[in-house]
Amino acid sequence: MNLALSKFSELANPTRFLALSGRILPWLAGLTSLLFVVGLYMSFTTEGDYQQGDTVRIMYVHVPAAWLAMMCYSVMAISAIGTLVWRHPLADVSHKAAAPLGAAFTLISLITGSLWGKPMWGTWWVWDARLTSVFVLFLMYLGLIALNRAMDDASKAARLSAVLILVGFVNIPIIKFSVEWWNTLHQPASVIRMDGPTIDPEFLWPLLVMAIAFTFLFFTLHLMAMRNEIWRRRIATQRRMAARMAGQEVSP
Amino acid sequence: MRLVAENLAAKRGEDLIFVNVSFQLAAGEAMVLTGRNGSGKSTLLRVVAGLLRPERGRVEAVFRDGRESRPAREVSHYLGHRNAMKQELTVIENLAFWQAYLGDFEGGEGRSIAAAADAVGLGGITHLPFGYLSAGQQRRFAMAKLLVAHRPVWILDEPTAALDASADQMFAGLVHEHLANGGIAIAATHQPLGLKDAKTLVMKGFEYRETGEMA
Amino acid sequence: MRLVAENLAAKRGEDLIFVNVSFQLAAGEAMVLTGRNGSGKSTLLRVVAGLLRPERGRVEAVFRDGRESRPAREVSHYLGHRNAMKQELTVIENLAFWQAYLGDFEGGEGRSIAAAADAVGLGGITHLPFGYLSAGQQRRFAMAKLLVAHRPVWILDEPTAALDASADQMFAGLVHEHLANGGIAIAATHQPLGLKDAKTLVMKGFEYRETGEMA
Amino acid sequence: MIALFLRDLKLSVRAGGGALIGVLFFMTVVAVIPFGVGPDLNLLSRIGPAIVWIGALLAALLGLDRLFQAERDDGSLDLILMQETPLVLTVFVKCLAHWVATSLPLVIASPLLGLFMNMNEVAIGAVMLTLLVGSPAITFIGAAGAAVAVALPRGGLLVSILVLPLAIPVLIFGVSASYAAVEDPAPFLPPFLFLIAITLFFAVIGPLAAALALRSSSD
Amino acid sequence: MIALFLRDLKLSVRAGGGALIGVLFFMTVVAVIPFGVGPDLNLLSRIGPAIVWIGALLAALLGLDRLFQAERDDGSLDLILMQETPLVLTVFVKCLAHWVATSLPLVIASPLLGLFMNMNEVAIGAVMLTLLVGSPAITFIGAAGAAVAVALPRGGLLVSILVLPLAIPVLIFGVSASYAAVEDPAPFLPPFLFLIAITLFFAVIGPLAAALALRSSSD
Amino acid sequence: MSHAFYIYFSYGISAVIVLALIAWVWLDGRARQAELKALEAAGIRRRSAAGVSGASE
Ligand code: HEM
Ligand SMILES: Nc1ncnc2c1ncn2[C@@H]1O[C@H](COP(=O)(O)OP(=O)(O)OP(=O)(O)O)[C@@H](O)[C@H]1O
Ligand SMILES: Nc1ncnc2c1ncn2[C@@H]1O[C@H](COP(=O)(O)OP(=O)(O)OP(=O)(O)O)[C@@H](O)[C@H]1O
Ligand SMILES: [Mg+2]
Ligand SMILES: [Mg+2]
Repeated sequence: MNLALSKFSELANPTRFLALSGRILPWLAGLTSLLFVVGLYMSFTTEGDYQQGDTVRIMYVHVPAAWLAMMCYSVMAISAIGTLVWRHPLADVSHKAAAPLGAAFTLISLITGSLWGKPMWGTWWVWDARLTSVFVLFLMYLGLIALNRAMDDASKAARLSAVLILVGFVNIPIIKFSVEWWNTLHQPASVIRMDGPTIDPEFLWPLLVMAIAFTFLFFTLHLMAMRNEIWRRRIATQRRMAARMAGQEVSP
Repeated sequence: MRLVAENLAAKRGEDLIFVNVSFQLAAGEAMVLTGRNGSGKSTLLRVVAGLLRPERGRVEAVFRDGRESRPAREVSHYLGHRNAMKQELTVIENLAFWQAYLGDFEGGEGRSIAAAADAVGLGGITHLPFGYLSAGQQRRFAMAKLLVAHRPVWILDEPTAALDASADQMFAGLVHEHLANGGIAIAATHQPLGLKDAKTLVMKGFEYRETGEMA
Repeated sequence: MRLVAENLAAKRGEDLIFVNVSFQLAAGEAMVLTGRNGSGKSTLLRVVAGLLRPERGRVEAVFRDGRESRPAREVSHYLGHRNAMKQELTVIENLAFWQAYLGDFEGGEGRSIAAAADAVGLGGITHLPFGYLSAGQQRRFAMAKLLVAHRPVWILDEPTAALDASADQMFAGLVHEHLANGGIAIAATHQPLGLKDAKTLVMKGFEYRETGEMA
Repeated sequence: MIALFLRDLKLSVRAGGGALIGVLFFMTVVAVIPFGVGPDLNLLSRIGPAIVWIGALLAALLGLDRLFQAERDDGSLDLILMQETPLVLTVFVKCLAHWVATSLPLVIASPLLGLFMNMNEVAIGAVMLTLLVGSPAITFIGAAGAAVAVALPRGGLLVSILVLPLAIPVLIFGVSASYAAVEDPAPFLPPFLFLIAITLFFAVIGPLAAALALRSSSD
Repeated sequence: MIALFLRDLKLSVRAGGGALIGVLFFMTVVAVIPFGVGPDLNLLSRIGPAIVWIGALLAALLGLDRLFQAERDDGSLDLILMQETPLVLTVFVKCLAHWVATSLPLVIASPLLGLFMNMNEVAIGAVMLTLLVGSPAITFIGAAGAAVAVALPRGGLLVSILVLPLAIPVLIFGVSASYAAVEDPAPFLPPFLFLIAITLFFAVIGPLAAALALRSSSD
Repeated sequence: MSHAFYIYFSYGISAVIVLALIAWVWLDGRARQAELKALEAAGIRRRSAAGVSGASE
């Protein structure tokens, strides 16, 4: 068979994954902390925007969190493909572990968004397309968590949520392009766009550092959560096994 | 205690299924119902269990030589085709619920859940959700339900369907024990149950005579 | 046509139930699965029927000396614990639906509904809603379903549970006829089915060894 | 009885119900509304109480029809019918468990939803109070419908015809009491007391009717 | 396939009462909203299309969760999964039957509700047309949710949670097309065509996802 | 700083959520490892069962 593929699947075997991730994690965690220190320092020392006042500093949390909320879903969608196509147990674990993280980032972006909205638009919440589609994303994360909770056969739960994740992926482009499709209160994209960023570099740098910091935070937590999930499954298997063996001793 | 059925007749839909069925069972006696498919065994059992109102006749549990009587359903366990257990709950949760909900009938005491599970030979897997069990395992735990709450009368509809040979024996043992303690058992079955000294009632089915005005 | 199973292994939940099960059945052959409760009979049948994906191994119907093969599920009838009939519809409606929906597999033809009902000995009551039938009658009509659409392989999970003695014979007759016409049958059972010359596979249950990485 | 209550609660939590899901359901419904009527905050706050009430009705309807059917399908109903404990009591407890598992979370979450719908504090309080008082009535009526559904294998149609018309008065008094709390001329108490009366009435009638239907259904 | 279609239709007419409960619920929603907005006929007719659409969306949820669960409970699903006919096709046909039994009556009843909401003829026609075109999308996407619910013993609310967010685009375009038909500046065709596109898209995606979910949940 | 409240509040709440997330993942991991240790101590090990199912024991 394809050499690269078999190499990959060897690396992706859970035991090796545990070993490898165990070695990487401390470095990842350290790097994340460092990035956050730098990012936070930068976001509190840059000059304010005349138009928006100091509230622009909210952007350095709000925008990375919003990006991460969407990226997390994309990671889950890729894992979902892994579950359905290759039936790889690590993929199952990956999207199950990512759902709570995604929900948390979405929550941050929702809350900071409304905290920004109050001074800027004069209201905490409007039902505009961007805001609502993010809210829907939040609900989808919670729905997936609930689905995973409601089933105790882990691999079946993984396959079913994979299907849902893929179907729900339509929401991501809606979030991304909602500001362009419907003209709304919300800011249109100024960083990630076809013709290059239009944002003032004064804001761009802290934003980018914070975005990278958030991304590393996500991957660190994701790795940790995946490890937890693998352990959880092992424990369940061993418990069942023990019980079965006890059951066999009793019944002839 | 005696179980007395007099002149029972029952309808299903608009058709009479049987008429004039009478029997008496004293403490420690068992009765086996046989007959071909559709002859009315399950119908009779449901009448005895009070789940189907008889067209005529009555069925009662008589205490203290007839000085007190109660509807048979209140003194009975009924094990039908369906196991009355929730797939989503574990075996322990299921049994604990029935134990608490049914309560013991006076004059006896149910076993603990662990003891009942041991008695049906599946002590080790009570923590599994009921839906995860094989057909035979499910049936065995449905029998364990008879043990966790005390009822003097057991009404059993094809209890050993889906059971393997060792479980058949286990079941016969349980019923004998129940009878030895002064219980009563009625079972409908197509297979020999291994019950010694049981009365037999052969259901013939009713010959679809015209009886009522419309029927 | 042959039915070939090679090195099958299957999981339920996260536990391996059996490994390395292989068998071959040629046209006209039958196999009986036995084993104690929970040993994996139903699981094996569901794997063969394509309802459960095997962990390892494959099961196929091979035609023309191996020059063509198809998934076993497409050439099979499966009669599980549940009858796959709607309570609200009459027997005729149920059978007519399955006849039309299943269609005949090439090389054979199903019987008419009336003929199938006669074959299971219940010609007269096909106009009743399915929910009005006794357990044994329901099971018989579930068997009639095997007759109304042609499939070379019959996969039967405890087919005779709830059947009376005459129906047992009727059933054995149906299977023999099916085999005589070049069919194949696999049945899991705790009761003798009255099939002569059937192979036997005794399920032992697997000793719960760890094998995969995560299991 | 407590065992029954706990079991039913456990079942609905475990099998895809649960407080979280009720609240989530509600939030989803509420999130859908602005897409329909548009993001007009004034309008939203006006139809807010109605939406919250409709959501509660829907949530009750979604799970209710299986209340007894699930018991029948696995044979538990037979055992329940055989017991000495009055059937009415059993039905009542099942209703309570169902209400706690599906409607109570909605009541508790309703302030949050009120905020989403841009309702003011008084309106939010009124909706929460009317929901608390009125939603049991829906459960009790629904139980009667669910019992009839068990009785008649082809009773589906009948149930809906029975239940919804009976639920409409509850809905109407609930909603109008909520509005009365906000709008000045209309007094709050009369419709609210009426709502209480309806609930008490149905708390008696519903389980009684359900028990009757269940008894006559068994065969 | 035609056999399947007819059987499902027969079943829902005979046992479900799908059509009627949907229409009744629909009418209930429409009856309650005026309490919220008050007797302002102008406002009513303005939010009419939105309310009718929301009502239809919610009503469609009512029977949806049992679409495949009923088949699983009696073992039919096993046989359906075994056949050579593509599972997607089977799911598609079941969706169609469900749509005819539950959503089509809503479409047919919508003019009546439009009258209740004081909508003019053009608006009523537009709502009916958009419902006719858009409601299948809800059924298709709901089928995916229902297929996921097969693994859950009591899907009810969870299914709605999973389905509703996905149904939002349908609602948005359905409502905006209806408004476009009445209000002058906005053109009717673009959102309407978009609605058709969404329906076609979900007609493919929904059954595909449902088939995938059914295959992966069988055991 | 104008609108200091909104800024500090949003930073604060984000910090709370992130820290809660970290704590949850961390504690979950600790608990799982403790459980694994307990199982190991009870003599149930991943690959050892193969031996148990043999003739001895
Ligand atoms: C709860 C309310 C809010 C939510 C859910 C929200 C959501 C989002 C999302 C998902 C993004 C990423 C979009 C993309 O990458 O294209 C984003 C970006 C952004 N948001 Fe918000 N937002 C909210 C409120 C606000 C407010 C009140 C403001 C400022 C007035 C604001 C300003 C921005 C800016 C400047 C960006 C970056 C756009 C870019 O450069 O690409 N947001 N928001
Ligand atoms: N859905 C399920 N999830 C997890 N485990 C299951 C599931 N169904 C069955 N099992 C387990 O798989 C094992 C084999 O079950 P199976 O139904 O194949 O047994 P069987 O041989 O058919 O038994 P019986 O004679 O009782 O029908 C049992 O130990 C059972 O506990
Ligand atoms: N709900 C029902 N409505 C109408 N008729 C019914 C109903 N249930 C059963 N019958 C009819 O009553 C007769 C007796 O059924 P019953 O279930 O008592 O038979 P049985 O002896 O238990 O048969 P089996 O051995 O098949 O279980 C049958 O002819 C059946 O068709
Ligand atoms: Mg019977
Ligand atoms: Mg079996």
